[in-house]
Amino acid sequence: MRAIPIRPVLAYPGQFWGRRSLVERLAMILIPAAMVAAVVTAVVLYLAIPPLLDFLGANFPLIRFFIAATAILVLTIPTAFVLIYLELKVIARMNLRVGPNRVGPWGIAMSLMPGLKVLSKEDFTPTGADATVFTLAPVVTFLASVMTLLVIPFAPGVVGLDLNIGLLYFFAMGGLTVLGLLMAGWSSFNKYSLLGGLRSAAQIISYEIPLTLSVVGVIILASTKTAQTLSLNHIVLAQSGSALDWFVFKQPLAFLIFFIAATAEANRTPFDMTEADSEIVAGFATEYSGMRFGFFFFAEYVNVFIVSALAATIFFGGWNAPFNWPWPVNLNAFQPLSYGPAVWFAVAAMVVLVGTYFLAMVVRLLGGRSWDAGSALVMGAIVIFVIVGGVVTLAGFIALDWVRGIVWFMAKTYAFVITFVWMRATLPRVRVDQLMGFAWKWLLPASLVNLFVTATAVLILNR
Amino acid sequence: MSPANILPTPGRFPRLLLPVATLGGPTPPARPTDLDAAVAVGAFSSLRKAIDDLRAEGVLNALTESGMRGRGRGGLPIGEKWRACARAAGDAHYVVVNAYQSDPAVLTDRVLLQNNPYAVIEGAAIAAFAIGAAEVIVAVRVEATEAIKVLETAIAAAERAGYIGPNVLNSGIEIHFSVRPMQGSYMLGEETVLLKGLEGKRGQPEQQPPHTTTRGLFGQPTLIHGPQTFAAVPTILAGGIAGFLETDPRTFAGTVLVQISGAVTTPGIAEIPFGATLHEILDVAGGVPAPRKFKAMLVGGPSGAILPAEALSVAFDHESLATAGAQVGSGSVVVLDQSTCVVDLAAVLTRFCADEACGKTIPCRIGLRRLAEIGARICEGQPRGDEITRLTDLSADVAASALCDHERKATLSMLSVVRYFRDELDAHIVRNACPAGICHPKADARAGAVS
Amino acid sequence: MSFVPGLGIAKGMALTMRRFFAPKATVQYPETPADVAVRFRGRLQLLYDELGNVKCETCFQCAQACPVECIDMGGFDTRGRFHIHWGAAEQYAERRQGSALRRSGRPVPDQEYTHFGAIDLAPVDAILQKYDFEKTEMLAILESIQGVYGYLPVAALKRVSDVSGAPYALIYGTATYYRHLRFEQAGHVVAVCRCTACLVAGGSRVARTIARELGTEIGRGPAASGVSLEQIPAHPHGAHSPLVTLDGKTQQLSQSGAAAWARALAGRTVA
Amino acid sequence: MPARPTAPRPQNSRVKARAAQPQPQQQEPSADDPRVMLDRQLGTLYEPIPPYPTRTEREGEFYSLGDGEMFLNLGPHHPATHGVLRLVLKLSGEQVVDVDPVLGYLHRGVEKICENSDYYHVIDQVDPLEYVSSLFQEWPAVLAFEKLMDVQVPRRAEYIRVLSGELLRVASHTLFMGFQALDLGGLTPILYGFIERDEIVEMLAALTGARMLFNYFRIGGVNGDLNHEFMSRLGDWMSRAAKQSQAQSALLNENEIFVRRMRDVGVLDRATALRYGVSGPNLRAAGVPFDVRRAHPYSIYPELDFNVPTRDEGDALARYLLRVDEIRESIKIIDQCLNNMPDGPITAKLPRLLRPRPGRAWAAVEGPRGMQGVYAMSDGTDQPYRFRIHDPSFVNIQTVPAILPGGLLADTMAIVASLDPIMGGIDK
Amino acid sequence: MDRTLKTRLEARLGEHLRVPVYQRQDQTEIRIDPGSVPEVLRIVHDALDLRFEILADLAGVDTGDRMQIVYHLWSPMTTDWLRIIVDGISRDDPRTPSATFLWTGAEWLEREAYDMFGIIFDGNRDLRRIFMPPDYTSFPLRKDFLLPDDAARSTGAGVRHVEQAHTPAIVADNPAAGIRRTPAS
Repeated sequence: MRAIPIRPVLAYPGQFWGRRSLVERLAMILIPAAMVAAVVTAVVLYLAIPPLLDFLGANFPLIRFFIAATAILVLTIPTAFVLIYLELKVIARMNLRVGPNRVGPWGIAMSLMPGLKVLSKEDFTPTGADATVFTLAPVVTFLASVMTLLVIPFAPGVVGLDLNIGLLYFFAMGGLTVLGLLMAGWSSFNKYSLLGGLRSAAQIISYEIPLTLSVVGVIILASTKTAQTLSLNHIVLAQSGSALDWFVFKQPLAFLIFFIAATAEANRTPFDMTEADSEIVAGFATEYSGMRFGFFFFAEYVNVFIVSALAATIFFGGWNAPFNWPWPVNLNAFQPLSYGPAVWFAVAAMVVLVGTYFLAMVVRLLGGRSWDAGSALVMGAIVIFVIVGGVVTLAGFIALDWVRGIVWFMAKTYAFVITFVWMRATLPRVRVDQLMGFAWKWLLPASLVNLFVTATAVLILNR
Repeated sequence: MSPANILPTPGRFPRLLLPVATLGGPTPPARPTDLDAAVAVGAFSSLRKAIDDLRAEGVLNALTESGMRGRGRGGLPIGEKWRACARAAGDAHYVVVNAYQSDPAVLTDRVLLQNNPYAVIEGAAIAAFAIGAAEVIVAVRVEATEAIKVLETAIAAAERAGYIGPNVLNSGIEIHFSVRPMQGSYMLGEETVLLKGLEGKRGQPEQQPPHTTTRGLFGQPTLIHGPQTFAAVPTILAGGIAGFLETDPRTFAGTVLVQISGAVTTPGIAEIPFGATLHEILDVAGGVPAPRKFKAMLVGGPSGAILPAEALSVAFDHESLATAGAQVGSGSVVVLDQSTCVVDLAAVLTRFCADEACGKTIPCRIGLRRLAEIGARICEGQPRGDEITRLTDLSADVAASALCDHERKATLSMLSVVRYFRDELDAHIVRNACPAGICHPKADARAGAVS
Repeated sequence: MSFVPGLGIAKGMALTMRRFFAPKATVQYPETPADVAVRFRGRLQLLYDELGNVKCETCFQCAQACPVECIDMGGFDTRGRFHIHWGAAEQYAERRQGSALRRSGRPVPDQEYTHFGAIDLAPVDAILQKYDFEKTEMLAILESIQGVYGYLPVAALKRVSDVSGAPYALIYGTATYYRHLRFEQAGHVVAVCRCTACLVAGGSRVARTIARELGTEIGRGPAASGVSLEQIPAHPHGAHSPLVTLDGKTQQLSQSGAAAWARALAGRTVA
Repeated sequence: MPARPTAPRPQNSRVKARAAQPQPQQQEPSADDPRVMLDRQLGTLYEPIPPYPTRTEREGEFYSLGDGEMFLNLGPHHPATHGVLRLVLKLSGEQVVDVDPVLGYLHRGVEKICENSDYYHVIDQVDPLEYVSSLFQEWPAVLAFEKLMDVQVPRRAEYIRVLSGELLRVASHTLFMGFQALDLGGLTPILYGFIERDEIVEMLAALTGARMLFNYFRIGGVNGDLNHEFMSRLGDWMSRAAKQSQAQSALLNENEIFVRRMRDVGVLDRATALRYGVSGPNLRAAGVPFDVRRAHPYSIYPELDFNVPTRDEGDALARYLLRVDEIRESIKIIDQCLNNMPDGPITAKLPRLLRPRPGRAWAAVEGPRGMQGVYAMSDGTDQPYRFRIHDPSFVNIQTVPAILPGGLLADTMAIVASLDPIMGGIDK
Repeated sequence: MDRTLKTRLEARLGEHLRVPVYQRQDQTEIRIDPGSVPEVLRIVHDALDLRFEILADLAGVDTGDRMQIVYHLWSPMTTDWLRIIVDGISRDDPRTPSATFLWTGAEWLEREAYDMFGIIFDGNRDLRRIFMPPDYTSFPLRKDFLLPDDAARSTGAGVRHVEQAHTPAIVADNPAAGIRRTPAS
């Protein structure tokens, strides 16, 4: 039977733009824009460098603050993606499911997809909604929660702005998020969002008080060590030394209260009344879509990160290592810069190329037929980068103390994040009135008692 | 019985004993489209009589009493069919003349249209008047070019003369004729498939109740007959009921055209009254020439049956042929002599029916194909064990679940071989030998038994 | 509820942590096939018969019955005829919207179907004008299109479907049913007569040998050698039987001579 | 083709009808598709107050708002209403003052369809009603027809019916536990519920051929006999069935938050339950030991020994825990069925065309949600004259306006979930 | 077949029964007039030797020339189902007393009977349509219900083919033919 030649049918002509997929559209916009931007910045920098340098020299702190603020703002987005992916995978594992593993290797890109989806969806203002309040609400929520990161010390030198009233600033900003939720709830002209907004107001306000009171205990303890008791950096310094110096062992009840109040603050599971899916559909965010919903979505995950960061800083000694490294390492013999950039560049290239090729062979041997040459090489490259990265961080960990600080800080914070996700997987939702009753009848008296006990203890011991 | 008295046809229905040789020649002397000559002989008088005094009711009653039967495969009395179509409610009524002779070998309708178009036109006009239809469609094969030419000139002449057209015999009735050449599928011969073709749709038969008389073309009541049936109607109205009955009491009213071919001295088209025996038909064509001996007769076209010599006494009408396991079908009779292998012929005929099936019902589409494969296996000499039982069971199933006549009658050829030529079939299956020497490559290939 | 307040929650959390490390229940469906019960009634049946060819007869009953015209057929049917379906798979919505527009008579936005091979659509419009866009004249329309182009180009069929509002299944159903309508340009045509008289005279054996030599079946598309084998619709009176014609001219063939003739014919056209 | 006047071809009546339609006024083209016209009255767009004068006393009493009260439409498109149930809540703040359930969003007119289909066809018409446990919908239909035709069902068929029925009851209750937790916000129990239910449903697919709408019971028996695949899966499941349901309940039964949310919520006391005609677990949780398998024994239940668990509190937690106990009872029944499964035919001899004697028959069966009943009337022809289906969820949902007022909006979810309604059965 | 139940019923409800108690397999059937419904239900529910507490089902039936309401009741005192058929409700003005005074659960069952058959229950506080939209005009389960006529009245104005208003020939000339009038016993 002769095979009749089937003419290759081209894509549907006409409507050039309509036919392109999302990724192609983004590429066609972003790549030329990036090239133009690169050229422009190169020209500007070349022209403006000399006057720029002396301007910088003049008022360095302002510039430093400006850089820190943008860095934090920019860093929250990837942390949000990491948190989303973490939550997807952990809850799936606990549900005896495998979780996303199709989009990108091991489903890594799965957390990017909601971000892209939220970017490309139309953010629609419902009829009857109060437009200005409706658009401003997500901005208030997101910014309020992001700005609190400014004062959190990630590592010995690495902190946005070392305010001496850091803790007070932190709670002031934390309180603003509730304003955003209320604005969203009220302006969406939808009964469900109204209920969601009012619930969030009641919940966060009634948990604000035990939260702050539990932290006052820590402040009293910090006063024994440093003068600037509200500055987070000094609180962390107050906890230096071994793990036993951490405030959590001195303030177990305060930590418990803080943890429960923090879950309510971040609207996490036992207390996620504001976005109770089964009751009020999506709470205050019912009418939101597109990037506005994206802000709420990220704000929620950034909140989780912030609360766990604060818990790690105050109660678990921030960037302090649980135990000191027993063998002192002196590195003055090793002067990395002395060998000059050329040598480093050659070594790096050699390592990467040989590594990729060698690992590609290993992958082909182990993986068998299913791995064709191309993907084996890619896999080899990925693995070599991971190894090199590991070695560099390990070197940094040993050599530089701010790297060590960041590693310990991130370990503690993500331990808390995982506990929040673990609670979300397991626990059902508390009813609104039980939630309020628990805060006023149990947490508040407990935090007052804890305050009294710490105060008397400090007085007696330090006399 | 000499051919003369076999064909006592009253009046104008001319005898058409035309040996094949003359068919291809110029139109016979009497120019068929000469309206005046035809009117002189009495054309359109029945139409005038029907419109003026008989009225529609009268026409229907006359037809019912005559007991006239349709010439087509069904062979049902046409009186009730017309009355049902007249009574059926619908926006518009249609009359369709089914001159699409699907059997490739048979030319009877074409010859009738070429030689006597006015009889068909008048019959169709009477039908249109009786059921109140304003449109008559004549469906003809595209290959019958002269028949189309003759028919169109006849229609134009009749319209000019006022017998049909906007004002029929200035009685205010409107009857329009149109000739529709059709081609492309063997199944178009079947009623409902032809209607689908006229509607421009895929030609697949419809469930018969509701009959085409209530739901036909475009869902409206439609009356469909072959040209022979329409041609006989004027004779009935003109000659009156008696005209037919006294000619040959043992037959049904009217005569039918039969195409005789195969191993006969003068193959051609003969017009025989219903009820004439197969023997008479054989004699009309001059019997089998001397050196070859008569073996069997294929009656009914591709989905007909192969009858042996003993069955020659069977009368040529629907009921008695059905009892003999055959059918009137397309009106073709093929005479076979000793040189043809009956089993191979039956297998090939089933193969033809399987290929031509429209594929709507599964037993027809797949069942006939399996039957053809069984036939092919028997002919090639690799029969499986219980071929005959499987053959008969499968044929019974295919015929039982038939949606149209093609499926119901397609199995007749194999069944007739099993019934009448059992010994030859066993020769093939058991001894793997073909008495006629055609089937197996091993048999001594007698070159070109039939050129 | 146990007396220790947090115990119930702790037990629940312990269970989920245990399940975190337990083997998972997900079945990666496309990679590991789903183990469906033997007696499961949800299997697809209408696929292949024991000889391996597709059971579907492409009789278009389903396509014609589908209200949203989303059924689309392509490939070879049991009679070996190849159906070109509409080309690039339009999005479902577009066709749905398109056919709704078509049925309402408004023109469908995307007019030029050049990717099926550009043909001049003017004659098609003229033909449609002649039959005043009547769906019931579809057979006549298709025949006149074949008269103009020599075959039925898909672009012409789509044009007819758009302008006349006839559902695509009606057009395709009719085009594929009638034997004289073709989808490919017809090269040489060998026609064989299969009437009863020819069959008796051994016509089927001749047809079978020619089919084997040319490598095609009766009614199938053109064979590798560009020759297509057709069936003569009616046996012209007085013609010799078994009757074989090449592009209309009758050939004097006996059973034995047929094979050699066909092989020569196939050889000549291919070379 | 000569152009000639033909009879008018039949005009498309739909086109004529659409053209004749009067165009409604004050409309404007919508933004995204100018061809679609939207009418502009915004005001009445959102209010659930019916746009027509109130027709009955109850409707008038409900649709009159007090001060500080508002209406809230819960459904029909809502994540937690178990299908298309719409509850119009009258709220003052978060407190529910009154409820008016609105049904009919899933009404297919099954009873009318059954009146126009023959007796075999009725069985698969009845499956999609209670789609989570469809065997229990087929059972009363089949029992009623057997009563009409005085058919004696062989013992093996009865045992297979009980076996597959009880298996499906376990699957249905496991799913209920998952949905109850989902409505209270827990994400994991629903997954564990589906994993277990899938195991049982695969087993039933091996026996009956379908996973959800089985169409397995026949008048006078069942469709297919036990096969090896079903028995091996059943044996494997039985070995760990008890332990699995224990683990599942451990996750939630003692969880303080879960218990605080369910304790003393939606109390349905004994008197109101009887007055409303509630049946099944919801009634037994109110202390009334009415179980059709014991109260009006059918099939081979008299020979099986199992007890009917009852609780007295009648609140959502009691209903939940009662269903957990019922799973244990069903596993006991399955065990007994397996041990003394008799041999013999699985269907009675019946003519192909069923024409039962003219008469009436009522049959009821204990389904996972209550008493499933069928009242079949036959008039001697091959089509049932009247086919009345009684669904337990229809009556259970009727108690919602009685037990909901007083609770909070969050309790509505807990209470409706604890009643375990299936909208297919309610709307028929 | 609980024979004693028959005697107990005849003893209590002697004058209300229109036909003798009919018993078959596990069901006992009595027929009463619409007028005596409250009384019979009260007796059957309260009498100590009857105690039919649970209302299993309330169904509407259209037998072609008259309407019926069928109650199914269960009692701990007997193994039979009791079926009370309220017979003789006229087709054009179907009225019958409601059973909500004994079982509030009957409210929705009666709403469904009203929605499907048009039977009005005196005493039911909330007799509205339960499945059909509020502005629906016809009663679908009645035997003389014709989908095309109903659809033509509907706002959809019968766009689809099946909804086009046409009366099949058999019903056109004599409307009674449309109702399947086989005498259900």
